[in-house]
Amino acid sequence: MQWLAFGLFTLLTVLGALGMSTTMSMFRSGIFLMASFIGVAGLFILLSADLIGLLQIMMYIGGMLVMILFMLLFSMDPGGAMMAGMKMSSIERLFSRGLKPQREDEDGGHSGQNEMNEEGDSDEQKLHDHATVQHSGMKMGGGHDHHAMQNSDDRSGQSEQDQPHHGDMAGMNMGDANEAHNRHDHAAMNHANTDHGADGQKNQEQSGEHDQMHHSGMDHGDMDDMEMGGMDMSMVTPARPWAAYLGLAVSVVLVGLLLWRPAWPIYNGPFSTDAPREIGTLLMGKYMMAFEGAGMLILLGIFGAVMLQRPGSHPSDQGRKAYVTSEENPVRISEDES
Amino acid sequence: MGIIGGALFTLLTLMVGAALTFFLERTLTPAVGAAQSLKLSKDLQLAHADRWMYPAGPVSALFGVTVAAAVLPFGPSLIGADLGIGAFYFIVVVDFVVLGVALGGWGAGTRDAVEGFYRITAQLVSYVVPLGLAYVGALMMAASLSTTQIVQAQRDVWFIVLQPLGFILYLVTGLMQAYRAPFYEPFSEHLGGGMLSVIGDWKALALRIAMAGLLFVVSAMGAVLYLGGWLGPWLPPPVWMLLKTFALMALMLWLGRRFQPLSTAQMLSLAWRILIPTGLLNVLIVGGLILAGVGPQ
Amino acid sequence: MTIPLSAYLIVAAVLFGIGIYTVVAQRSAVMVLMGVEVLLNAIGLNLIAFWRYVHPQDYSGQIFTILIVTVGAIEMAVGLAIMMLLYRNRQTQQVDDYQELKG
Amino acid sequence: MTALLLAVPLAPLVASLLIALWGKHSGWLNVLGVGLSLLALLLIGSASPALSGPWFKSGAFQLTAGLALDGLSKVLVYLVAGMGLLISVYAVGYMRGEKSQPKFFATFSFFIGAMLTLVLSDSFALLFAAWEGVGLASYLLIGFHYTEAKARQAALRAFLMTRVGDVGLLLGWLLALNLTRTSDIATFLTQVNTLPATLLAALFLIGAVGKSAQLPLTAWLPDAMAGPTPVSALLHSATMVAAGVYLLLRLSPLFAAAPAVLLAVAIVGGLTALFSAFVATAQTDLKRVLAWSTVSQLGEMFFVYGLGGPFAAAFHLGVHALFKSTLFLSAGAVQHAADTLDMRRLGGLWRMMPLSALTFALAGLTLAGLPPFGAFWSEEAMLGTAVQNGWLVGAFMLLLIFLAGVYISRAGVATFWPRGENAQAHEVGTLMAWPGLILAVAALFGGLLGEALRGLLPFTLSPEVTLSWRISAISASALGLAWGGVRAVRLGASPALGDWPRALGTVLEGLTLGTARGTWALSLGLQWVEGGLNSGARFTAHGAMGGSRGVQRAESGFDTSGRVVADFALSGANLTARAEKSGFAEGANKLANGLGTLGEQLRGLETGKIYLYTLILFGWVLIMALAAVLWR
Repeated sequence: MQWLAFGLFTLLTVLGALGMSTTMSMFRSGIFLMASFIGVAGLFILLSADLIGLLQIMMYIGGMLVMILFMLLFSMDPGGAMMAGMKMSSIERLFSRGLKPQREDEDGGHSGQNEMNEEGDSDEQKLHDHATVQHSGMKMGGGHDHHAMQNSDDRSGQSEQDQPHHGDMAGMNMGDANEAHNRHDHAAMNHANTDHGADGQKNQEQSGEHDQMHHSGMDHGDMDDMEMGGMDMSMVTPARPWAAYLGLAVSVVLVGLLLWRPAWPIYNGPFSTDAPREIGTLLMGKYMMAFEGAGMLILLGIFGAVMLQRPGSHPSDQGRKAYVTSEENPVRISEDES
Repeated sequence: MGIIGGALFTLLTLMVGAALTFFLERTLTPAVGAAQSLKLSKDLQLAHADRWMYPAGPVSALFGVTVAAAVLPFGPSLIGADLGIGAFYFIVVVDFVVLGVALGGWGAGTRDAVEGFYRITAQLVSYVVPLGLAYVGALMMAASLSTTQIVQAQRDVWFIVLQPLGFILYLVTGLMQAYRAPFYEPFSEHLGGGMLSVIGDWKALALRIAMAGLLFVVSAMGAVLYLGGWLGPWLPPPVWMLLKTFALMALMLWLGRRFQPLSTAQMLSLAWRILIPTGLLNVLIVGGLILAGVGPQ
Repeated sequence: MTIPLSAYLIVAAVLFGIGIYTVVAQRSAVMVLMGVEVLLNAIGLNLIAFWRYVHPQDYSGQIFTILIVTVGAIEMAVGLAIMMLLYRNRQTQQVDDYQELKG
Repeated sequence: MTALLLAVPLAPLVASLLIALWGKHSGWLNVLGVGLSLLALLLIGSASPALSGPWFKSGAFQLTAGLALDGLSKVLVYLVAGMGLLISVYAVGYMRGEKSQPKFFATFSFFIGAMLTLVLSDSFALLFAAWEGVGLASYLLIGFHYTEAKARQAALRAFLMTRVGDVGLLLGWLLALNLTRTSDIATFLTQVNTLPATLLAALFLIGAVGKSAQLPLTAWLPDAMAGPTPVSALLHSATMVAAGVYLLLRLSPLFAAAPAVLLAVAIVGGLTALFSAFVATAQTDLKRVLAWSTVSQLGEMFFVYGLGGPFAAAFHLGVHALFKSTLFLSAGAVQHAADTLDMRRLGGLWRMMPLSALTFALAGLTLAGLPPFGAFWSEEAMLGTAVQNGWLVGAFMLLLIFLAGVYISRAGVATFWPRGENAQAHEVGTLMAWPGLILAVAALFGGLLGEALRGLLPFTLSPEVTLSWRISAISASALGLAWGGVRAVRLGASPALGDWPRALGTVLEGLTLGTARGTWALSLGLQWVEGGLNSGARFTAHGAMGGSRGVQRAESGFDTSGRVVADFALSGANLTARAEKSGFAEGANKLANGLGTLGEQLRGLETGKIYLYTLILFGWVLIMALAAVLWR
């Protein structure tokens, strides 16, 4: 029984970590990391340190979700849809399964819309969904147009070169539209959007997105350039084989040391299982200083992060306005299409 | 009862509770937030769905609710698993629901669903701390983390009498945690219902059971923390527990409908500007009460 | 106690290796942060295992794990904030695009 | 009793806190604080209380902190408190009309409080804390006019150079702590014989050298003149520079156990005394003369201490504190009155400010060591110690006394003796005049201090000197006085200082009119410009030459050794000046260049790729782990 649980949790942990480090989709890597942590927490609970295990789960589910959020803001294709087309090693392919390469994705999307049309005719209950997906598709088209227009605005010289590529860059532009939208929306949350709501009435979403495109237009442009200039889109550094050898060597060395070293004295006596009481007394007594220090560190961390992120800390964003406008309810997405 | 019995009992309570919750909610509130239509739609083939994450969402949500229901005591011994750290465990595993909705939202890949993913994460950030503070008051008085002992500690007086502030705090944060009005931003109609709009057959079923069960377990935990759980005259304990749970649920829903829905940013500012200071104040008051000898000894 | 201590330690060692691989091989700064988290978790697993098997009556091991988790959370928060700033100024998050250290 | 003892250092500190918080009547608050601590001392009287407690303990180390009032500390505490009181009164008058007074006085009384703590502390930990506090306060005070680059520079230099010494002190007491698991000085001194005394003594010597500006680290003290005069008075008399000598005296058993270090102390002190005395004879700024003379006197103390006469050193420390602060006070009065300290432009001030002139004369005679005055006795004690070590050393001592006479009389005469043109000035207020006079009278009877010290200090008295040595000492000082005076008269009356500065002054008057200042600022600006031009011109053209020419003129009256003295003076002046100027810049440049080339060679390694860094890091960790394991 115990061995079964141990095997399960170990599998979860190791596979999660492997997947985290090898998958092409950053979102997935975040989720895999969370899975790995939950596995570690299971091991903790198996070691009758259940409080720590639950603590770990709590901290890392919340933390991981926020981390993924940031990650999606940063990376150019969080879903890994663009990577999925590339050649990968077998393990990467394993953990990236289910991410379809870009081109299939396109017609896949169309087919999806088509059959949804049929379904929509058949079932009126579907209309809402159909409308949603439909307009999300259109949305991406819109994003695409924005992007193209953006390019032609920003670097008119570049845009002609871009046009042919937009065919297969479309997916990425969808990614962009989506991402830009998300970015805008998250920005609305952490009050750091670039003049979002400069015209803060009903098509504020639209304008927000447009500004978003405008704001990030340059780096999307750079992205196109770099990609055209043959930038390696890979997520790994050139030092990757070395890294693999190093990691392997470290684990082997550690295990070797473990086997080479004489066993530790195992204590089999009884011990109190009232973890909260024990930990509380220790934290309030013996480790008071460390406890206070950790608390102070957390406080400093919070304040530091807030200070770094406070609106207007970046020269080119009118974060203040975004902060004010984001207090209002966003308008329906379906309205900003008109 | 052994592990099997506990599991069965937990599933039973969850199903019953979820069903009752569902109908109560439909009677109390119009179709907003998580209370969607009864008809389950066929599964759509989504263009940008992530083949692994999308199904993982509802499963994780259901899992979270189920394991959370395991520590709800319906009687002195009528409990799925009487953990020593039950309340903390409850806080933790309810997060799996958030995780599930987030996974489903991202996995669905449509814009509304991804919206929902972002908002639900931000809502998690906003409610986690005040929720913990709302628990702390009761835990301090009960001097234990085990749900049964928390209930036992309210044998002579309920904690709602001793710490009304904490109870109000729990009402608000419980609504936030359960994604009911006025805190249903991730599923609100201007997101087209978030992922609820696209999710299909069995996933939709699992998700709705999870959402209904979420409200159920949250209000049950509220009853345990502040309304003295199963304690009560004449009636058998489980009945008391259910009564209290649904009374609390009705109160929460009824109150929630009285307010204008909040956006995530508003939730964040509400939580960090008002709820957290309130919670700290409540913790101070409870500490004072304990020092004064009021409450269970 | 049927499971030997070394089993947990081996798991921790493997986790540590994967963490090192991630820290070195990933281009995106967020992934590097994740690798650091994995490293921290390997250490925490070691601590808890030793606590359980060698000194279960003294809960200091758990205290240290709590501290490690705390520090991990702080590191995540501050690291993300710094990266957000870098990204806003630089429009990139690939660590090998930050080349100020180049002599 | 212990409460009183506690009140001694706490009163000024509390006063500084109050000043910092409240900010009004800062000067008088400061006086009140210092006066309270002095009052507490008087109440304690002849008793010698001590209180001590564990500060904190880590592992086997026990850091105690406590105050103890034994003989030595009693002497210094009386000096610091009394002189601090008088100088505080003086400072009230001096700082009148200055801005940001609260800052000044808060720092000032913090300075005094820190010094009192330093003197009273019985544990290395507290002593070091107070030591650093004194350094910090001196940094703040020297840089009080922080708008002037000169002051900033001087403050920074003082801070850094004293840090160099502090490292020595820190290493010393940490080593002591490590060896004798306690930080209590008394217990440490009891088990000196079991310790590596030479190493410890050398480390402590570095600290003392840094603090009291001995030879390698001399340069900061004359620059410290940039601070306001009360600061210089306090800094040079009893507080800052005395700390080094106090450390030596406090640790005398340790040094007695390390004869080699004692010899080093003697050599350092002797060289410092000689060179700085020569430099003092060549300086033209009054306060700089006094500063260099301070360095010289401290050098004498070190010298005597190294020769094995701690009693003489302590004695001279006390007397020197008295007369040197007196001299500084009157110099400050001069600056206040005549707005300049350039001796070539001062003169005849005794008509306008008789009190200050009298003060200066008394203190100067004391410094020269004429028989009735205080320093005579202390210098006799020092001479006795010196003679004990051979007649050559005695002759060296005589030379030092002679030089002291030379520079002090030169300075005094050039400042106060009437000559062709006199700087216009006015007598300063009583607040500034009287403290100096009181101190001067105290310095007169400093001889009696010796009697008091005999009872207080645990040191063996220095032997009596024979009549011949005594006579030669008196004659040496008299000779020095006469020499310096005559030379100053001749030099002051030198025609080189025609009336062209005044003509230039009238020209510049028009210019200064253009700069729209108030008329009151006019003369001020004028004199300032004059002084600037003069000092510039004379420094560049005649600075050293003037000295030598004066000596050569004076040579007609005296025998030929004048030329030797002048040459010594010039060479010494140039040498120290060069050391002063070039030393640091040179060092810094060399260091920078070295680092630059090193970086050039190293930059090939820096690819700027973070993942390479991490790779190397973890690889290194792996290798280290393997090595560490396989080693055993």
